[in-house]
Amino acid sequence: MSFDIDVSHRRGGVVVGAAFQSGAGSTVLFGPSGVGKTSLLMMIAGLLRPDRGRICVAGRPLFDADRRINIAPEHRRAGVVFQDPRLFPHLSVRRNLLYGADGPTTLAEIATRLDIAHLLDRWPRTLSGGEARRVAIGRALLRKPDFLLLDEPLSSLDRTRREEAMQVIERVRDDMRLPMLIVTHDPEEAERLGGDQIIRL
Amino acid sequence: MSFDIDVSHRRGGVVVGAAFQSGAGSTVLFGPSGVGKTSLLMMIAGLLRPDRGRICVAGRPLFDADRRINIAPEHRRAGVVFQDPRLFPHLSVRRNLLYGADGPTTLAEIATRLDIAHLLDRWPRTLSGGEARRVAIGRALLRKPDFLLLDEPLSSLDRTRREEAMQVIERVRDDMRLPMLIVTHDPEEAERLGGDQIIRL
Amino acid sequence: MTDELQAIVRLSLLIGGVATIGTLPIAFALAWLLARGRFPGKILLDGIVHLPLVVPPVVTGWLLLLAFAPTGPLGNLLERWFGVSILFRWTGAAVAAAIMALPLMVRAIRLSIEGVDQRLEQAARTLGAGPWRTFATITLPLALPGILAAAMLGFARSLGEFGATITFVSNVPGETQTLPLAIYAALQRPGGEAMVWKLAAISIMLSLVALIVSELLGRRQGRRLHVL
Amino acid sequence: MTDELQAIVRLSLLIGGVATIGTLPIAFALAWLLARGRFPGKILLDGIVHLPLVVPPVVTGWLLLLAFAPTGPLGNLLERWFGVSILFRWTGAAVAAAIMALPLMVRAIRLSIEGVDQRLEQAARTLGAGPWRTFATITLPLALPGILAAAMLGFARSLGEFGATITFVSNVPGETQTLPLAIYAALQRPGGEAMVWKLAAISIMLSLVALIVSELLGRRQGRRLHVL
Amino acid sequence: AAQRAPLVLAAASMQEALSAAADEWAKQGHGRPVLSFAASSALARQAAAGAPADLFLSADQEWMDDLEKRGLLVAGTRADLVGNRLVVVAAPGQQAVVALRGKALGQRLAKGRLAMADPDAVPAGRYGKAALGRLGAWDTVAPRVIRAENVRAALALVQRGAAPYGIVYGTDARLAPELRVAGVFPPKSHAPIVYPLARLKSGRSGEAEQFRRFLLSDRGRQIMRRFGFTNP
Ligand SMILES: Nc1ncnc2c1ncn2[C@@H]1O[C@H](COP(=O)(O)OP(=O)(O)OP(=O)(O)O)[C@@H](O)[C@H]1O
Ligand SMILES: Nc1ncnc2c1ncn2[C@@H]1O[C@H](COP(=O)(O)OP(=O)(O)OP(=O)(O)O)[C@@H](O)[C@H]1O
Ligand code: MOO
Ligand SMILES: [Mg+2]
Ligand SMILES: [Mg+2]
Repeated sequence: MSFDIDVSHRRGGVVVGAAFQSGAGSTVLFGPSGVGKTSLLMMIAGLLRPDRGRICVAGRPLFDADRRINIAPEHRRAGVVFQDPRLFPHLSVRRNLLYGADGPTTLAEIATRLDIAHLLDRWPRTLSGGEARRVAIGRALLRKPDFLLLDEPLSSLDRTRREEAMQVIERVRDDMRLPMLIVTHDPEEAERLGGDQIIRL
Repeated sequence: MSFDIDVSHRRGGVVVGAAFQSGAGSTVLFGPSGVGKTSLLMMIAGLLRPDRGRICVAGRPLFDADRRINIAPEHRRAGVVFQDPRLFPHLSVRRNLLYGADGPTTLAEIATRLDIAHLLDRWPRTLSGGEARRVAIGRALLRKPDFLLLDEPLSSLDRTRREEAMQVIERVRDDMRLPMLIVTHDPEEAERLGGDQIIRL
Repeated sequence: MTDELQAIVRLSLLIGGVATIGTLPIAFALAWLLARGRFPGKILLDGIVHLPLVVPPVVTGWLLLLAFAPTGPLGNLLERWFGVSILFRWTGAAVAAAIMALPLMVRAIRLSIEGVDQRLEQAARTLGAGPWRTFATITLPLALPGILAAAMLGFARSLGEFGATITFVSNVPGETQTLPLAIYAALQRPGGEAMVWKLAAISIMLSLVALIVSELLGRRQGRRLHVL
Repeated sequence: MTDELQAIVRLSLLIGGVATIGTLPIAFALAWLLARGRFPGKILLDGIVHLPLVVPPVVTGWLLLLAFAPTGPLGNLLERWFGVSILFRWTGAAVAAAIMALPLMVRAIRLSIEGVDQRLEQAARTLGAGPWRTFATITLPLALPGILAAAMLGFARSLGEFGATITFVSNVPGETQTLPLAIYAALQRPGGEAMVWKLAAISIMLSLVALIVSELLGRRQGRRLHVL
Repeated sequence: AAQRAPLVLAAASMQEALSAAADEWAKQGHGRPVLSFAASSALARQAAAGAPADLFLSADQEWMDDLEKRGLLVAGTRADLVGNRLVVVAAPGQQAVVALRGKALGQRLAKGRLAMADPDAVPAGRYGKAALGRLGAWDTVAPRVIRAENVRAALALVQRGAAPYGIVYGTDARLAPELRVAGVFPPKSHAPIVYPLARLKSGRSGEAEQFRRFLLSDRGRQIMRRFGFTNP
């Protein structure tokens, strides 16, 4: 089982959360704006503490309120693409990409596939919206994560770049057989990346 | 003629810019990531000074390097939705929406149509990605602009919200006959909002 | 608290308050210039603003004395235009406190102006706000935590100012004898320790109150700006 | 410049440098606690840190004297454990300068830590960086402009420190006689003005150099962070 | 109409004595004079800048000379108010009597320090340096000297045990009963220690002259003596 999740968390007046289990490969998270998709991803990444419940990814318990398990975010080995790029403004694109990497082994390959090889020596603030998004995807992949959490990773990308990025993600999913949770509003994207595992919040 | 534009600007190593004229109604700006769509919108809004050329919207010259015309951004009467929401963090959602408005006349209507009426008393940092985007759209519309510049306004919105926002924008376009320049990567959106006026960069 | 003590405290608060409030707009203008301006001689201006920090207070006091003496350039002007002199007056003590507080206030405000995201100012401009309205409704409130910190720093520094004050406007009870000067006087008396402790306790309490107020105001402001 | 002057300048730089560098980590730790910590008594800690700013320098010097005198609690310890005394030594002057500079440095650093976007720190955590690496590679560099400003402020303040130094470690030529103390001595003599001007010019120049260096470093750092 | 009370600029070491005199004066039905105590140098500079003060009471002649040269004194009003003695005080536990002539003091100090006001700037220090020089003690003592900002700071250093011995005025020593006077400098070993008083031209009070005379009167001097000052 990839994701085995049952959590809830009170934010302001509303309670967000979800309970689902999903099989190997990727799972798509679908739901209206404000329903709590980002919150759920943050809980799985370890950045938002659930009020109750448990989180288990690929058989590894990451959080369990009852058993007092709460793995620190840096030990969860998640590859997270945030809804906003969150690039480090004081590091070059290259050093952003390598921040979580063990070595520069696959930098060139991933940079080429995401069409950001020409941007490596630039500063984040000079990137266009789509360029920043691709760097954020690259950074999460280069970390060699155990699983991926992608919050609308392909928004603000044009057709070609979207296709390229989607192929990179698919390769990671298929070659490395990584569990993957993807938030998207695009049915076509959902279909292709999630197959039949679609969770509606 | 809605937009009559011929500008260029050097950014780092590349020169971005465009030259086109478009008729009444809305025009869609289409092009790969990093080609200069956002830069062009910033030039029309008056936030980035072109190195050369001229900008004329609905017959009004906003910038002309040769005639030394350069209207200040606050007098261009543009309604801008930026690629990132850029909400004012120290103002409530309500005061964000009303920041450029003459009076609260249409606040309730637009808030309802954009499904943000329940968020009016919240602070921007508590909004989800799609909620913030809708507030940004509402803020630009409430300014009662002479023309609209929308940088991927519907990304990160789910189907329903996207449909609602699209209808609001269409109404503004049709009822008030506002010139409108929209950046989008979605062909369906392009088709519906831009009709046949599609500029490819 | 005796009447005499009360008078000293009132005077200190008056001088500190006037110095802080009077300096705030000047400090803000300078901070703005230094944060946003691009002009030749900017580093020089920065240097001049910092002088009261490096030059020993007694020297600052002495220079103020030279400037505001009846024959000095500023004293002469004040005398001719308004017929007043600030020598030996509480106004002079406020001037000394203000000058000593200025560099601290400018630094704090400058840091916070530099922290304001200029893309928000751009958004305000497109919403029809001219440079002034943008400044008043976006830049100023976003820089407010720093401005509060600056006011607090300035007030605290004013309450503690000693060297420049005693050199410039002397140690006149009821007019220029602030808490630090009274403490100094007590410290000069062998056996004056009890008085020193009492006065020091009062000035510590005053500044703690100022601190707590600015801290609470700053928190209220900060809560809105920062992601929890 | 005469040998004597050179010695004074060297001593001032030594004391200012040691005070600044020594205080920086302490100031940073305190600023961190105040910016990020949530603990009871936080405002109290804030207040204590600010004390040297409000309490007149002579009183601070006097308190230091009480503490470090051979019979004082700290002086006693130093004497027994290490067999040293910092009274009348340049190390004592550095301690006085450090204490006076501390509140300024804490404020500047605190403002810049509060300005660091914590969402970036979160991103670093998901990329495998533990709290320490996150701190060293994200928080620290992003707060660097403020830290530079703090170091510069602290250094300038140390160069100008007078009241606490002379009260605590007196005016020993070659050991504790820094520029301000030399200036003060010259100011005590009728006709000492020429010497005052010369010494003041030197201290102004020193701090302008420090200022320009920190300004240029800060700019280089700032360029990366801010949208032009 | 109520008379405007005089503003007196006075050397810090006169604090207790002059305050007592002012109280006495006020008891006689006058407005209490306003007294501003600071270092003589600071006060002299303020007077020289034309600050509106009525009387100046300096701790030494030099600053008064300076003002006189500048023509800021009302002619004929300068007079020496009081005199003082210079003594060596010893911290508790130190040998209570020490010879001031020759190397005795230097040897007694050994590794300890001698606290005194700055011998190159502050009056008390200059007197001390001159006296030690005349007595042949300066050369051995000089390396052990701690220069304080003023006499009272030097006194505090001895009181705190930071220095075993200190050179202060006789009046200061009286205010610190826990310290012993270990030696008194012979008056001939230094220039006479006198506190000159004069009226300033910038003064605005009508009572300044009267108060000046009161201070110089027998009654005034009697009060000064109570605090250990001598006749000039
Ligand atoms: N300061 C700069 N230095 C160098 N290059 C820059 C700078 N600012 C922008 N650019 C480049 O200018 C180009 C145009 O950027 P712009 O943001 O207009 O692209 P865009 O068409 O909006 O792209 P997207 O669809 O990804 O948002 C990009 O290639 C970007 O990298
Ligand atoms: N501090 C807060 N106070 C009140 N409500 C909050 C707070 N933080 C988040 N929320 C609310 O929690 C809900 C879930 O937010 P979340 O960001 O998870 O939504 P989402 O599903 O990712 O939406 P989107 O598709 O728009 O990004 C939203 O309704 C949001 O307004
Ligand atoms: O002016 Mo004083 O009283 O010698 O220190
Ligand atoms: Mg979201
Ligand atoms: Mg763009």
